[in-house]
Order: sequence, then C-alpha cells, then structure tokens
Amino acid sequence: MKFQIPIGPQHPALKEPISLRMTVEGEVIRDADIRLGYNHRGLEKLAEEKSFLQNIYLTERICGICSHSHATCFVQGVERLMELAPPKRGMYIRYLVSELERVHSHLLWLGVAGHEAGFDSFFMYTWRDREIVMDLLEMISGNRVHYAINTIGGVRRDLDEGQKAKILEGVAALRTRTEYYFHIGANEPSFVARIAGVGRLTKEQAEALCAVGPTARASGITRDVRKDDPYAVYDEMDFEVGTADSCDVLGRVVVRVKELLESYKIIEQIVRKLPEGPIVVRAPRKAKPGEVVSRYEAPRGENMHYIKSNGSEKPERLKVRAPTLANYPATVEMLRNGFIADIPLIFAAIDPCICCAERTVTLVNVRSGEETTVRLSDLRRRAAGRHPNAIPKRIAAWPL
Amino acid sequence: MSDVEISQRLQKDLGTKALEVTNPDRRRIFLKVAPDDLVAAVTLLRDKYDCRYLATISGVDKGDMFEILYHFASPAANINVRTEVTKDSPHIESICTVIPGAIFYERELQDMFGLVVDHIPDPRPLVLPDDWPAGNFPLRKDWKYQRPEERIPGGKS
Amino acid sequence: MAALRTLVYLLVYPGLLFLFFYSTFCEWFDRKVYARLQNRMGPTHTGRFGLLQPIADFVKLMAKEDVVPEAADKRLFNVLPLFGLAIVSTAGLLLPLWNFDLAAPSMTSFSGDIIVILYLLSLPTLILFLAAWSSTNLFSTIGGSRVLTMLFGYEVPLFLAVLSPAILADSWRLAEIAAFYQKKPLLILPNLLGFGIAVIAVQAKLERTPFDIPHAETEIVGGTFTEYSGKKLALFRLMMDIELVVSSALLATVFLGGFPGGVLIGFVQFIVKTLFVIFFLTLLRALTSRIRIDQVVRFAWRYLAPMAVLQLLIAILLKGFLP
Amino acid sequence: MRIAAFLPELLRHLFKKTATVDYPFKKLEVPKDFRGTPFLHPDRCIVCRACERDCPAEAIEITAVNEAEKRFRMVIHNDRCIHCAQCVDSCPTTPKAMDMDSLFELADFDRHNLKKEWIYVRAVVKPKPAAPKPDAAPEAAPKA
Repeated sequence: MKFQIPIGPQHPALKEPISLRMTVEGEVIRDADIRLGYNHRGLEKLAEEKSFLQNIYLTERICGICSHSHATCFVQGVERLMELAPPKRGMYIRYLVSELERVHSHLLWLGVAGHEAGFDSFFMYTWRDREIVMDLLEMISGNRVHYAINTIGGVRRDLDEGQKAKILEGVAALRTRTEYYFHIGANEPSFVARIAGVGRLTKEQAEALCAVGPTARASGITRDVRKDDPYAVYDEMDFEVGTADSCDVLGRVVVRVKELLESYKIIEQIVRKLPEGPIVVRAPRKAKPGEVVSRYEAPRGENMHYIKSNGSEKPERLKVRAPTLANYPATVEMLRNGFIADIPLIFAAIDPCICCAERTVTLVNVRSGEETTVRLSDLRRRAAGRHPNAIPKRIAAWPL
Repeated sequence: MSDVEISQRLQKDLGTKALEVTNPDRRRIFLKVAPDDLVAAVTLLRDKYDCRYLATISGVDKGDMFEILYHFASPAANINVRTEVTKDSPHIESICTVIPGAIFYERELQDMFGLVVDHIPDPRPLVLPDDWPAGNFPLRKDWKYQRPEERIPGGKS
Repeated sequence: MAALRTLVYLLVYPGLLFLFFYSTFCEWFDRKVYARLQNRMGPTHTGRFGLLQPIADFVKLMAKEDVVPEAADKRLFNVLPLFGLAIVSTAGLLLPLWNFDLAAPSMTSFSGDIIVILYLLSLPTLILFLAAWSSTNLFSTIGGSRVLTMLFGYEVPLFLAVLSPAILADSWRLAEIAAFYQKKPLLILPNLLGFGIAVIAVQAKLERTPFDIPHAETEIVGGTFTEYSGKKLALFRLMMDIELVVSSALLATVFLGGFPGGVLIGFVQFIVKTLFVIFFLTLLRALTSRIRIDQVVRFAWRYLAPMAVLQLLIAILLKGFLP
Repeated sequence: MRIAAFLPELLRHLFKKTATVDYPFKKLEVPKDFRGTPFLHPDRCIVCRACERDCPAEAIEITAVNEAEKRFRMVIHNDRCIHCAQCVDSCPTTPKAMDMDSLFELADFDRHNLKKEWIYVRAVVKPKPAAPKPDAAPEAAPKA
C-alpha cells in the first residue's frame, strides 16, 4: 500500500518550515518531493533598497547559525568592489570568528544528529560544551548569535591579551571533548546502527547534483573553498580538508569531527600569529559600478554572493546562494529507498538551514490525495467558526 | 592552469561563440555567450574544464534585457557564464540535461524573474506560494513592494 | 467491614489513589535521574525538588482542550484511555502489596496470578495499537503498526525471562515465588541474566528509548498519540506511568525477592526495590539512541530470545539438582 | 564498538553540579562589552542623524519638536531594534551620544512600552580641534 506522508512544514524533526512529501510503502520511502517557500522573506529584493552598510546586518540575518558566514561573504565582495585592503589584524580577527562559528555550528549539528536519532544524552552533552565556544563568541563580539563584528574595511572590535588567553584555553578544552564525542559516536552500538550505511550518496551522484560542504566531502569529493580558492588569511594557515568515502551519515559525522579538529588548529594559529596594527580602514559609502563573485566556506558548504553595483550607495543586485539549497537535490536522492525512521537523520545530515514566504497553507486530503490551498485569512475564519464563543482577542492588524 | 591560460583556452575552444572573456579578479573569469550557445558552452566547461559543480544561477534585470549568470567552480578558477535574453521573449534552454543539479536554480529563476526555461524537467513553482498572482515576478526592477503602514495593536498614539 | 476493606483496597491502597501518587513520584524520579545523568536540573520548582511536577503536568493536561478528529472512530477513540488505565490498575492490584506478609499476602493473591499480571501487562500494547488505528492519522497508523511489530519482538523474551524464576521456585503465585527467594537468597544469582533480559523487554514494553519507536517524535510526530490531547492524553500518560510502576514492581517481586517484613519495612523495601529497577530503566534510556524497527525485531530474536531460552534451561537444570 | 560506551561519563555526572542555571532566579553575568539595548545621552547629541541614516532596522526616528528652540525628539523603537550597535559606531561625537547598556530581558506585553523617547535641546559642538566633523563617515571611528 502506497501512501503519502507530509513531513513539514510543521514537524518535530524540522526546526524550520519546509515541506517534504514522502511517498512511502510500509516503512520504505519510494519517492520524495521538496517544496520551499514557507520562509521566503524577499531578502534579495530588500537588499536592493538598503545601503551597503545596512546590508551587512541584513545578510547577517539570512541565517541564525552561520550568521557570520553570510555577512563575511558579503563584506568580502563589497571590499573588492570598493577596492579596499583591510588591515591584517582586522582580517585575522574576522576569520577567527569564522572558525569559532564553524566550531559552534558543527557542535550544534552533532547534538542535533543525536537528538534526531533519539540519543538525547549525546545531545545534552554536546550542547553543554558548545556553550564554551558560545561564551567565547559573546566575549569577542558582544552577542551570542549575531556577532555583527564585520564592517566594510575590517572588523568592529579588537582582541586583548586576556581574551586571547581565554580563546586558547577554551579551544584546548573543546579539543579533548570533541575527541571524546567522536569516540562515543563511533562506539555506541545503537547510534552507529542508526547512522552507518544510511542515506547513501555516491561520489558520481554528489558530483552530478552539485552537492557542497560536508555532504560532498563525505562522498569523497575534496571540495573546500578555503583550499580551492584561498581567500583572505587561509593561504597562510596550515590545515587539511577532512573527507570520508563511506558516503553515508556516519561519513558526514566523521567529516564534521575532522573539520572541528582542523578548526581548532586554525584558531590556535590565528591567535598565535595575530599581527599588531589597526583593525579597520575607512570605507567610502559608494562603490564603483562593477560586479563581483564572492565565495566563502560556511560550516554547511559553500556560500556564494554575487554583488552588482551601479555607482550608488545601494547594490544593484545581490544574489545569495546558501549551501543548503545546493544540497536539496542530493537529499531527495539520499531519501529514496530509505526507511521512514531515517528521514530526520538523512535530512539533518545536510545540516539544513531553511532560508526561504509564508502566505498559504496547503492541506492534503489524505483519503483522496487531492490538495487544497487555503489562504491564511480563510483559515482564521474557519477557526473563528469552530469556536464561536471564544473570547475575541484585541484586534491585531499585522502587515501581512 | 592560470587565469590567463584558461581565458585563452576558452577563447580558442569556443571561437566565435565566446562573445567576451574577461578576467577582472584573481580566479574569476566571466564568459559571455549567446543564449543559443549556452548548452554547448556548459557542456564544454563540464567536460574539458572540470566544471561539474554549478554553484548557482543568478538573474539580473537590466531594463529591457535579462542577464543570466551561471556560476561554475572548478578547482582552478571560478568561471561565470553570462548570457542575455530580451524581456519580450525571455526564453532560455534548460541545462539540466548537462548538470542535473541545476534544477532548483532554474525553478527559482522562473519564479523570481518570469523567465521561461525550456525543457525544464519540473516546472512547478519553488519558492513562491501556489496562490501567488500570475505575472508578478518579485525580482524584476519594475516590481515594487509597497510596504503597508505599520499598525501596532494596543493603540497608544 | 469486608465491603469497606474492598473499597479501600480498590480506591485507596493499593488501588487508584496510591498508584496515582506513586506513579507520579516514579515519573519524577525517572525525570530527575535522567536529567542528572545529563548534567541538567530536571524538575525543580513545583513542590519541593519539583516533586509535584508530574501532578502539575497531569492537571494541566486535564484542563486543556480535548480534540477528537472528525475521521476517527469516536467511541473507540474516547473509551480507550479509560480502558488502558483500568487494565494497568487491575494489574497493580495483583502485586503482593496489602500487608507485606508473604504468607498471607493480599486479597487477590491466587495461584497463577503471575500469568494474569503478564497478560494484563500485554493488553496496554493492544490498547495503544487500537488507539492509533482508531484515530486514522497517518502518523498514528504508522505508529500503530510499529507497536504491533515490536510486540512480536519483546513479548516472548519477557515471558520466558519472567517465568524461569517461577519454574525454579515451583510456583505460579507471586507471593510464593517471592517467599521462595527470601528463604534462599543465593538463588537470585542464577536469575540475573533473566533480570537483564526482563529489564530490556520491559523497556521495550514501556516504549522508552531505545525502543520509543512507536511514538518517535522526530520521525512520526507523536506516533500513537498524535491525535490525542487534553484529558485523554493525560490518562494515557498516567497509564504509562502506572505500567512503569507495575512492571518494575513485578520484576522486583520475581527477581529481587519481594517485599516482606510487615507494613513498615515491607513498604520501604517496595519503594527501594522498584526505584532500583526504575534506575536501570532510566540508565538504559540515557545510554542509548533510538533504533529502527527492523533492528528491534532482529535484536530481540537474535539475542534476547536465545538468552531467555538459556535462562530457562539454567533454571530447569538447577531445579533438577536442587533437593 | 563498545556496549554502553557512554556509561562512565553519565554516572560521573550523577552527583555533580549541573551545567544549567536555575534561570529566572539565578542569572549568568554578561560579558563586559555585551550589546544590549541602545539609549541616548541627550546632553551630547548634536542631531547629525547619522544613526538614523545607518540604522538597518529603521529603529531610530529623530523629529524636530521646535526648530527655533532647537528642540528635538528621538524615539528608539526597541521593538524593531536588532541590537547591532551600528548607531554607536556611527555616532560622531566624543564621548558618544549613543550608547548600549547590557539589558537583555526586554520582553513586554505591549509593543508601545518598548519605545523609548527623549526630548532634548541639541548639544553644541565644542570648538575642540580634535572633535570630528558631524558628517564624518561612520566607519571612521569604530570602537574609539
């Protein structure tokens, strides 16, 4: 018996709204379909109405986990357009925050993977230790999530000696913890049984479907913008690209742990080599007409911003490609012929960060399989009809 | 392979099909082709230049033209294929036969710019809602979103 | 007087009221230990050390809106939580809990009560399956089919594991089994393997991690309970809590020698021994991740069932050597 | 593979101090330079409107109450504020007129309570040689 189950837009395994339609046969998934748009905020249009400086904060809010990635990618591009050369110390601090963010993102992911597999103790412990890096980030930038440390031409905050010592101390503590979690993740039989051999994506498929980031690297593709196209400080750093060729969720765990260990290495190098000097240069408000493609290796894969300027203080066009979008075609492929129980793990394994408009609700009539689309206003009316005696709330008119 | 070598090889391989090859920045190569030569150029890039990875497709509204950029990345350089179609007949050929991973970007182009991607395997809307009024394409320059006045419930002032 | 005694027996002790309070305490204990194992605080503020938190949760759920899906089989859907609660409470009455004297245990003690209690403890699984099926939700349906699939995995090992001490004690009566092991405490040792198997099987019966597959929230939302809300969900949760108490008390009786020693010491023994079993259940929950349904069945038949048979063999052989 | 690989770690923490904090009753300290809520020192503001122009969230609004008396009204819409502290960076005065405090518990039942308002007389720029011009680019002085 084949039937369709809707995973999302509201589902406990998804922390953000996206709709996955699974055609299942018993416990086995036969086909999967992805529908986006539940979270589309029209950001690219909005960016055309804001100045370059304001857009830093806008791009930072594309994502909550890799906020620094998008802002850095944008700032890199704008600096190219304005022909600025940011000072060394500023660059070092900027990419120090980048690597700390990668650490925080990957630790978060490890916890989420544990939670999706029902391994809540693993989730609690990884997230406890993630607080170390969150505190470091808060100390450096003044905020836990949106660091807002980038500005055009450098960074906004400097590091002092005490902070440097604290970073080194925190990284040393995190390294031992990460090694321990790897030991648990690779040895706990019930966890390994859930992730090994699940969500297979061969190297050929990954290449054809343009997968990025840890998803691609776990399929044996050595693709890392930090190595392929070394931007800013990365050609001065000694690190390796972590890959695995098991092509499954276990491989993605291994890749992320390897990346964590490499990130610790980079952080230590940055802090030890931190040059003296200014942290920022003065930037003009306007950029010359031109275009630039800015690439950046975010924790989830490659970020790409295409910025076109027209000589004014606002960009003509800002195209943002977040890594998760690139991984969706691969996800559909991974889900096929898997078990229902593997949906959350496979989907979480690409570390989805769903940044995409919420105006309608789609109701699927299970019996007939037909879909009806209901506007939000209709839904509200239906709800009011169901509860005629409900106490009316104060009239709220939100700009919809 | 350095940027200059790649540019020269592109000029030679594509001949007259390459309308313009520029190299504005380190590892950034912009190649312009006519819309009819797009699939041929993409196939060549994939087979000979190790550009199996399509990063994204961006569209730009340039008044009476649409500019479409295909951002490819190889380990050596970032090659961006640029092509232009007129607003009157915004037709572009799908490259999904060459690069299957392009499907989401092409669907996004259709949604946001109202381009028609011919022979696209899956033409459903991707990001816009199902009841989005037809003929509205948000990223066109003539499409303006009028922000309604903000009204805060509670009413003081 | 006899009628009053029966009424007290049914409603106050060890009937509904005692089971309600003790099962909420056990839930608190489970949550607190689980939290401390994970370096968290657990319930803290409702009552001293958060002791009243499960009761507060229960009251909160009772006050919530109760939604019955239109497509559901309404009569079945409404009545199942009560049935489930009644069944596990009845099972609770069969435990040797009246005056903690194993010679004259309780009003309902009879030869063969271990079979009845095992039977009553497998009924909630059926209730859960019917609840899932009657709500007609897709996720519930999947959850329901998982409930039954899992039942075939753990039920046989549980029965074999629990029955082998009974065979060794040569009795089908809970109080007599307990009294036998009180007299010969060393004989508890050969049954330790059975105890391990029974703890794992009870974990599966109670649908707790790693066997929380039928209501795995990240996969199939709430599974069996997806459409349940308000009072019915509260009753279901209470049912699961009471089932936790009853099954851990059953294991304590059969494997750990029961609760003799009169009212005071017996009661303390009851508390300590059930909490001891629950601690193992909690530890197992904290230690593992959820496994897949096919892995459960494979694990049960490849490892649990043969080991349970081995346990049975040990019991039978030992019995041959004993005087 | 090891059965119960996590066991020692779990048991070790059974009687240890918890990592979590009993939040509304006990609070953690925020670091020194924490970006909380923006506020105005009305005696220092020269009404250059740099903060209003650069605010990415349009959360700052400056209007003239009385042009002749040079009285101005500034509203900070904390319900829109994204706490990026760009207003502090953009502020050209020394010491800065815009400042951040370290409050983070801003939730309220009414959005109107989140708006903060100051009515003040424009400060006069002291004729100090080092004083930056009011229209200086905001990036020039990040973190004095």
